[in-house]
Amino acid sequence: MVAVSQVPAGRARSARRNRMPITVRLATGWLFVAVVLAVFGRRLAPFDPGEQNPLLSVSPPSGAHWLGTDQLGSDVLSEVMAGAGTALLGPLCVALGTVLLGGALGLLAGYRGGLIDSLTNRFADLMYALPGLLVIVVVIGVVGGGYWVAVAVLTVLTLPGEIRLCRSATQVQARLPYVEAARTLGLPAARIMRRHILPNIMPTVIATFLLDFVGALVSLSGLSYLGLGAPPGIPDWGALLQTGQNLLTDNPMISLVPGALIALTATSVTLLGDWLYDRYSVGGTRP
Amino acid sequence: MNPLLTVQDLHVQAAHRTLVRDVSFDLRAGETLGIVGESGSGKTVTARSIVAMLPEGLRASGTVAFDGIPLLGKRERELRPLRGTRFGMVMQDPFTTLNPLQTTGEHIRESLPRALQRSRSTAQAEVARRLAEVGLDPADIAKRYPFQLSGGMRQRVAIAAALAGDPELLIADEPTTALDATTQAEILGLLRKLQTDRGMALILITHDLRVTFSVCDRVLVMYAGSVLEDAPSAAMTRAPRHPYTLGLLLAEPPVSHVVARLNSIPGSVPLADEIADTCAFTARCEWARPVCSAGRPSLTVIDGGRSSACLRIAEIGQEVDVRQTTLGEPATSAPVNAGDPILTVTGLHKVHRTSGLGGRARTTPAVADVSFEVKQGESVGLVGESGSGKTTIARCVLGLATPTSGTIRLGPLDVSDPRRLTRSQRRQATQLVQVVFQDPYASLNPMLTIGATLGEALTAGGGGTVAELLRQVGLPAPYARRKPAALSGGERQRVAIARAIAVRPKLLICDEAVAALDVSVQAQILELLREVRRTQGTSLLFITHDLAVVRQMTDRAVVLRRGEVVEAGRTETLLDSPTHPYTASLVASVPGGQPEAVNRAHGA
Amino acid sequence: MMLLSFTARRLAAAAVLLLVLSFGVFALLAMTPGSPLQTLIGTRPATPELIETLNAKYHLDQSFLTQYWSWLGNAVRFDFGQSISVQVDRGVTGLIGDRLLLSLQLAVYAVILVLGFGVPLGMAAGIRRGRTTDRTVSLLATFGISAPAFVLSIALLYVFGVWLDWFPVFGVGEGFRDRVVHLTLPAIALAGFLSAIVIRQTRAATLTVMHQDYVAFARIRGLSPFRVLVRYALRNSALPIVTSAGMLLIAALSADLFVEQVFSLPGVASLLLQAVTDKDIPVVQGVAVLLGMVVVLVNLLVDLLTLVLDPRTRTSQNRGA
Amino acid sequence: TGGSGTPAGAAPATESDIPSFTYAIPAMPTSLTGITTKVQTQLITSLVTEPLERVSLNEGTAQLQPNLATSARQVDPQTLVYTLRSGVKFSDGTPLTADDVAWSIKAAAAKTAETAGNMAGFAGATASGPGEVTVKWAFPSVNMRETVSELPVLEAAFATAHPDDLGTSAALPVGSGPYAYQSQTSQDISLKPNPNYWGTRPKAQNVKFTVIADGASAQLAMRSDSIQGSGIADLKTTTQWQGINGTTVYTAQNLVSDLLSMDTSKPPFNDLHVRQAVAYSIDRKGILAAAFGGNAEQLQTLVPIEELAGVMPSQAEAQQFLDSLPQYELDPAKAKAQLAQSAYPNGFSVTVPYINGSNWSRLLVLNLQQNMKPLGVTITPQPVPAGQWFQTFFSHQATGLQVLSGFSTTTTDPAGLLFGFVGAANMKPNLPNSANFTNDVIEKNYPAIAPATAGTYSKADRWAATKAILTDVAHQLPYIPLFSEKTAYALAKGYTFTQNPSLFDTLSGAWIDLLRSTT
Ligand SMILES: Nc1ncnc2c1ncn2[C@@H]1O[C@H](COP(=O)(O)OP(=O)(O)OP(=O)(O)O)[C@@H](O)[C@H]1O
Ligand SMILES: Nc1ncnc2c1ncn2[C@@H]1O[C@H](COP(=O)(O)OP(=O)(O)OP(=O)(O)O)[C@@H](O)[C@H]1O
Ligand SMILES: [Mg+2]
Ligand SMILES: [Mg+2]
Repeated sequence: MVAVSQVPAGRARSARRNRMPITVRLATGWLFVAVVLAVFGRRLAPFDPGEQNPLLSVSPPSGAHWLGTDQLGSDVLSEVMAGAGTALLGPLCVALGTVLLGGALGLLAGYRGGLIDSLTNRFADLMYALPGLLVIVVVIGVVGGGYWVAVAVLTVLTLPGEIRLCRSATQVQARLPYVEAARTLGLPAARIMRRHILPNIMPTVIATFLLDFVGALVSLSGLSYLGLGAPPGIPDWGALLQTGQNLLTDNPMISLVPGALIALTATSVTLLGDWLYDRYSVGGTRP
Repeated sequence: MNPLLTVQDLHVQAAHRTLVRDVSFDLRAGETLGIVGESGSGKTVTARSIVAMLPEGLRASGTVAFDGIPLLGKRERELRPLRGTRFGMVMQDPFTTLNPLQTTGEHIRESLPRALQRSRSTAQAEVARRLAEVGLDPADIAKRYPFQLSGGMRQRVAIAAALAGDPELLIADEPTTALDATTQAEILGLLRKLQTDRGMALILITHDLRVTFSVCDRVLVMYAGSVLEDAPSAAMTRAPRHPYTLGLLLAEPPVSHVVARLNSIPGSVPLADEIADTCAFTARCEWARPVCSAGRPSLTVIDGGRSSACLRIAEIGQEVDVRQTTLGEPATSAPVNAGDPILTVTGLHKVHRTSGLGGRARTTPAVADVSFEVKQGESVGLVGESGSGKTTIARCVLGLATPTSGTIRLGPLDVSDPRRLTRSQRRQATQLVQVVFQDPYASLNPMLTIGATLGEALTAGGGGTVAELLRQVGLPAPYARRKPAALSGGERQRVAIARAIAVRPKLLICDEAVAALDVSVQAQILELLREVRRTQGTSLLFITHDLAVVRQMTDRAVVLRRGEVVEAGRTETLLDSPTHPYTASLVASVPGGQPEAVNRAHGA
Repeated sequence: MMLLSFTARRLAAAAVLLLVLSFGVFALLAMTPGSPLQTLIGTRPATPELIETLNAKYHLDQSFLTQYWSWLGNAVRFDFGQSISVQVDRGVTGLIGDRLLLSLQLAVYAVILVLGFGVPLGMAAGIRRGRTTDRTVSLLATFGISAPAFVLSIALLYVFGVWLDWFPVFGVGEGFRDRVVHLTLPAIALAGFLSAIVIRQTRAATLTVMHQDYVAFARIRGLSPFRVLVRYALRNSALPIVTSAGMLLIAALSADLFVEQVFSLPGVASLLLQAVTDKDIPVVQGVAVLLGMVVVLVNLLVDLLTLVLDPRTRTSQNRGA
Repeated sequence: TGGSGTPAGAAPATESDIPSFTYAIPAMPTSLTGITTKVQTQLITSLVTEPLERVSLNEGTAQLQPNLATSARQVDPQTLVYTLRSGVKFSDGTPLTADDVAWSIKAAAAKTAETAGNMAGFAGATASGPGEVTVKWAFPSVNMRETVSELPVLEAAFATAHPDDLGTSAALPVGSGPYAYQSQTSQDISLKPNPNYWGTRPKAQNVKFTVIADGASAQLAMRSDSIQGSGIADLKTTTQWQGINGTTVYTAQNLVSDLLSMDTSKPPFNDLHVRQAVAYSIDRKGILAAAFGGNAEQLQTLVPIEELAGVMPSQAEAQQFLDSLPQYELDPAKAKAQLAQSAYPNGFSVTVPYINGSNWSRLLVLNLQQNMKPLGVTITPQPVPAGQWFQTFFSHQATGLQVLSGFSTTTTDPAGLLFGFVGAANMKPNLPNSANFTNDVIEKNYPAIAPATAGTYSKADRWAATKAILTDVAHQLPYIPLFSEKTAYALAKGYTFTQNPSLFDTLSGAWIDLLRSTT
């Protein structure tokens, strides 16, 4: 029997969709810079971000201090560079925690159904009825605990969305014949989930990872802005934005630059996440 | 008489490739034209070009003139007065063509000519008249929403809406593929009747030659974006003038008798771009000569209103005619000597539970009191229209669903409740039954290579190597390294079969295994399944709604309707002299399947 | 009939949810390190007499469940007790009452902006998919949905308020016109974020709808573009947007916190923040329950609205009849 | 220094009426009874429930001016007799009686009152005749007059009629001051003129206080004419305020102490070397510039020099003494050396609570954190709400290192504020010796400056004792003196103060009398 292979219709189209639009390329570029800053920011900074020179309090940008200084005379550029770490680490933890936990639970709930499914669903229902940020404000503001408690609470609050997404993506896959065929072959459930379903929902997982990251970035920097996030003395974009707001007329850079960077980073990650989602996603609904 | 519609050198271009090339034809008022072709051959794109409604990103060039008015390149504003009133279109899927938030009456009212819409009472009367015209009870139907109607009713509403503006030309793009065989026949009858009553021109697009012949005056055969043959129906059935047309005719399994060997066209359909300057069919044509690949032959008039794009038709015409009459002769089906039952289903019930809005559960009985058995080496067909519970039965047998009640035995094993099986019993069940699903595109994990998929299946039992498996299903060994995305539909279905037979199951369930494939490939797969059965002695449970396939593939058949068995027995008996009226109506609704049509085909 | 029983069932579920929420909030706050006594005493010497007075007044010496029970008993009568940090005569209820109106006005203004700009822009982007309009609108929406509300608020405040001096930068204004002028920047800040969500959703919904066969079928029948847009595209894409209103509301509440904070608006969200800073637990409890109530109510309304908008859900019980 | 003079460039005052005047306050007072120790509350309440006498600063010394009382007689060190102004009526028309005054003083001494701490030793107040009130103390007190004089006088009948909700918007107290309460919401307090006011009416007819939590918002409010006046909490921002069109900033030196206290009873601060290492790690000059923009002075000892007025022979001599005390400036080397000699040569960790919103405290702690980091000392800044801060402060359970912000008194005598910071007597809950600092030198000299006993010492003895204590403090370093902040007020275009209002004017309600329109 002769079998002439046919170039599937999908391929030409996917080649076209593969090309990154300019916005996504710019976003990726910035994210690369942001990651470098988050990891090496402290070392790359022209000054020690903690170095104080109170007599140079709130000076506008100059040759020595490109973004000027803050109230204690620390170099704003260095603080911004060092602040990238704090600004991005928490969200990274939230997104990672959410994706690992939520992904696993969602996969289990979506594939196994039954009790796990209804339990996670009830949990998600409850969490959906809560305005997340307000919950964190209440918890951190009243109960205390600071930044890492905020990260933990935020993870718990972001979980339901992630669970739902992974669950529905899994359900879409689980109904597909290839999974049913694997079940008919008597493969163990764990293997089916790992080898068959997981790789296929991975694009959804990665895209939601990025979107969760944005949510956490915005929430955590917002908390810092409200004075409930990063502790004083740790350079952080949200905190800089807040302290700088009182000094806007003297050195606008203190709040302008971190504010712009938060927005830029969040937008970049969203752009990348959207693009990945459109490009690779197979099932599930966008949050 | 001037033609109503003229299509001249129609080209349709996507961003980087050609979809349709050099399509030309005329259509006179009141004439019925069929366009046939396998999936992706450009039928829909051609139809959409005619009504100037191409999807975004596609560009048409050439000439499309309706009643002398050129349509291509016209602005939306200029086209709108023509649409609905001069020409109309009905689309494939009746489930998606109606606005879910609007009543049927509203659909028709909004499509009526302005003058009739003005007064409420005239509009109402007119809507009622139009609904009655398509055989629906206006009093009841007009106030209903689409979701409250069956597929057939929806298609009737869509036809009524498309005809509300009294167009002179109606294009119907596969109006029946989504419907049951019986409904399909009704809709085709309706279209035919409306066409003659109104003296309206009709373009019927389908991939089913039998449907085309039963309805159309003339047929256009499309292949990879080009027209290969254009001829009156009768002439084409009698003596096709292109090897591809011949291949199509032969590949359709006859419903009237079993053929010893199902004819297929080797290979699969190329892209329009790959055949830019050769004969489109040359790669798959047994009569191909170097001259066929030298240039692109154009559609040439041969005689009596027939045109063909085959360069060598004059030389090979004789041979083609002979082939048409000799092949496909009835074969005597040897009665199988069936052994012990391998599958016994007794009193199977299955009720689906779905939670509706607000948490209230709804129940859908899918299967009710079904009993049947499949013996060792036997092939049994499960026949029935959509929703009759065929898949549900298969899933219960496979352990993918749990029956509400009833027992299922696989050889020695009771698998009525898959959750109760022990690990070893489950393993045993795996060795007993395997499955091939309908959709070749979703049947394989897109992330795994063919080799990995088959390798995984081999670990479940059976023994052998991936290369052996591939050879058994007629695929070259290097395919093991490919991902499913690089395979055609037919090839994927072969891999799915390879995966199923890897564990050497006693029973293979094929759930509409060929329904999604083109006729030319369908025959290949059916032949492969026959071979598997022959060489490995595997029993088959063949699920299908296609009576021709049942005829070719099964010894016995069970007819299902709304989850219940209405009739069961030997396939020949069942199809030749059905006792239950439902089976009879199924048989009667096969287009061109009546002995009379078959005789016509063989009489020449 | 079905509508009634449905509403009744949803109301019951909502009540249960609120009860769980109130208990959660109460328990959470009861667990706070350092009793509210600390805050209540403040700069006063912590004499036994004072502690006794305060314990009696705020029921601090009773068991947790007793406290919750009496609080709940009062809460169902909309009496959330006395604020610790601000003494106005109607207690927490009065405090919230004073501020609710402004928050509501701001919300209504923002919703008008969202519906007036977000929906049309989203539809335009969906219909002109891939064109410049779509790219611009989508990029703006991506920015809007990512840029934190406080960044946007600060930018608006300083650019249009301080620098260009087009809008007042403080206060809420007296009288309708003045109030509208004062609330314009905050409403834009709030609507900017919400519109971004709505634009994305409308765009996605419109995209889906515009690719539906029924839209093509409508065009092939020569229906007017206006009819296709309104009866086909808008009505069908309205459904998923309405369905997501609950989620929108939650997003709005979070954004509102920053908007009220940056523009120093005395609304409910800033009351919550203030109470949190002061550890004013009765106020936190009151606001939390109130906001929970709003969320639950809106979700209920959304369900009812879906029922009205979509005939499929309305008659789902007699499907197949 | 002192409460006179106006800033250059302020427009000349006119005598025209100010129909209404809106003033920004950072938070809504918990209660409006006026019985409070909070400056921000007293700023408001003293306009309605006025004091018996008004304290004002004159030449660096607190002086009492007659108000509701025309005179006060110190009958003996433990007894004070006030003669009340006759013909004074409350805003509701009832005449003010000696009973009202006696009731008010007793209310301020109640155990549950915020002022109870100041009233230690109070032994009773009686209406000893028409228009005469006698106040008794359990021991001879040097500052009883200042304490009693600043208490608010309320209408007793109204107050006793509202035992539970007095001071809330349901029962706003009735007083005899220039204004009466009109209404209170969670956001504003509105005052209307008291029709029965006995004195010269201030120019502002109606006064409204509106809550604006942060300075940046208050600036915006002034920019958009929503407020006409505001206190400036963050002194660094005075230049920004001045940048608002037509706004004038008024600053005045005050008797305010900002200190860093270290608990000498607990490790690690029971080690003098540690305390010295801390002292050498603070950049006081730097913070002065960075946090106050020059609107503060460096403090040489626990209190500003003016607070020694009651005991010092002369300002010059006192200044000479203060100059002789050792001062600790930022010196990393010395800090390192001191820590090396301590029991914690490799450092330690400590959490430092400070009042949330006090910007200079934050900067100070951050400065300390940064400067001590190289020594291995980990300092964790912990902003806490003011109420919580005071509670932990007075409970003596704080972590050891604390920032004391804005302590002040209206008594220019060591018995006013200074005595409280030292001595075993003040090491109990509700008393301010947060350093738990005492020793033989302190105990020996303490009686001479403690209000209860100081009356029995001569001025010279008291001066000697004060010097001994302050010298010991300077060497033992239970506290590190930091700054004495000015108070600053901003007035919008069209308004002026006839002189810089001092903190005392704020407390006594006199500040509103200074307000004028310029149009
Ligand atoms: N919007 C589009 N963009 C790009 N390619 C398209 C588009 N629509 C269709 N095609 C391609 O055009 C070719 C012809 O498609 P068309 O839909 O006309 O086939 P068909 O004959 O109607 O097939 P079917 O029987 O499956 O409906 C196919 O290869 C298809 O992939
Ligand atoms: N998971 C499910 N939940 C609810 N109802 C279901 C489910 N699966 C099938 N049904 C219903 O059960 C009935 C039988 O469905 P089934 O898929 O077995 O039919 P079928 O004969 O295989 O139809 P088709 O020819 O369309 O494949 C249908 O009415 C279907 O709607
Ligand atoms: Mg098609
Ligand atoms: Mg099926």
